[in-house]
Amino acid sequence: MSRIRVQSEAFDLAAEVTALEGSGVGAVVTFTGLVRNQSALGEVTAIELEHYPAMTAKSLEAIAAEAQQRWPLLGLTLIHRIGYLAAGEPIVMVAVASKHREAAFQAASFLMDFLKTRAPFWKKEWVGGQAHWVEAKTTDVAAADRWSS
Amino acid sequence: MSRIRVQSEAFDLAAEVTALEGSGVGAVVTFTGLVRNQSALGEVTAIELEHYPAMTAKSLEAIAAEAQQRWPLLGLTLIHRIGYLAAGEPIVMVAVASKHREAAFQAASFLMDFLKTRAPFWKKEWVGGQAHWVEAKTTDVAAADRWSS
Amino acid sequence: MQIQILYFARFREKLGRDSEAFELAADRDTSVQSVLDVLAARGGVWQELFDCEKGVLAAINQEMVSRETLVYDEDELALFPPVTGG
Amino acid sequence: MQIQILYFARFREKLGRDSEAFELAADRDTSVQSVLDVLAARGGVWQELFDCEKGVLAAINQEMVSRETLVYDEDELALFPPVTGG
Repeated sequence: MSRIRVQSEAFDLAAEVTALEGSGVGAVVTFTGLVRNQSALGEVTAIELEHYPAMTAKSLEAIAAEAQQRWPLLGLTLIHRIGYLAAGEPIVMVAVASKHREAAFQAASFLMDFLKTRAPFWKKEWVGGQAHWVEAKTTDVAAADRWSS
Repeated sequence: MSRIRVQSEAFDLAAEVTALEGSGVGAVVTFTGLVRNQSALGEVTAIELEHYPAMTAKSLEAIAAEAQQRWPLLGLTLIHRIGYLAAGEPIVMVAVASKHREAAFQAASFLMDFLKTRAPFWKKEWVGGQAHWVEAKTTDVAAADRWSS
Repeated sequence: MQIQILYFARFREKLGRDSEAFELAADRDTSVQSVLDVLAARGGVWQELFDCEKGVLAAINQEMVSRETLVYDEDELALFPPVTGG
Repeated sequence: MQIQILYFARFREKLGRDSEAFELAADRDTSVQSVLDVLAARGGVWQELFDCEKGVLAAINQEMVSRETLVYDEDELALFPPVTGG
């Protein structure tokens, strides 16, 4: 019921949403994360994404299973890109289908919070011809923590 | 900065999201509402949507302006369909672009709650060859109320 | 002094009309509630729809209003059931 | 008894390696923290990276673990900075 992919290629948001439509679905919420062209260090031309393949698969499955358990979902798609991505390109997408909107909004938000803090991806930003590892944000940790109460 | 449309034709989710991408955008959240094929009365074959055109325009502008004022958004699109729509067809879409994901999630959720309770649209469900006006849901009123605290 | 009343959705269907001209008394203020009272006093389906604490929303000149709001000459008063879009 | 340690991202770059075999003492339990202590004791960049309360995450056999978790023969222990995907 969860479709999970890690890939260097771009994804097709509309096709992913269409794949989730089906009997009983009243709401589809999507999140698309894009490479921002500005960081604290200056203008970002691109990012590079490294990951830990064996663990990525496990952790994304676990995050998806947790979302399915917490909310009555009718479909869940999670795609994370890796490799070299230019500014403006999509990095990640989450799409969640459910009967009513509340579950879809909550599950999509939950999945992103957990992706940001528990899935083994690391970003490097290219600024002025130099690559810098991105620091983790404490706001992301706080966002993930709110689901454990 | 807000793009608002009321139309009988279908919309193109991917094109709407692409139109929102731009400098500084790190997150795009979309909501798509679909005609569900089940209601309390039985199997729904289609719905019909009536609205109050002069007020629809004003109320959607007001809802969008309120979202723009509450969150630092970089783009907002709101499309509501009217007329006769078969089960499974999309009725409404909201797409919100921002720098960070929290604002996009919140604004999209807010817009849907307000659309459900303040915008002058009325749905009729076709079940077994007969049309029935849909009753408003108290859960929608409660959902909208949480933004006023 | 006269206002235009618009009816939508279930109200429009049950009443068999989508609008009417409505005369306002010149000698006192008229609220949305007092318009509803006049309509309900017509009896039958009018009473059924408008003699009702909940289930009737009102907009004046395309803005949602409460029942205490006053109506003025040439206003457009829309009466409709709770909305169900989205 | 031996485990495999994997290094990712900034750790991999700074250490100039992505993995190493690591011998466990046979006569006592070894926690993630005690592995970190041995690595930090190598000094230099090792100390800089691993003599650190925060900023080091650990996974054993691809599951996130705490520093108190024990490692066993043939485990895969991954060490990495806080994740920044999504």
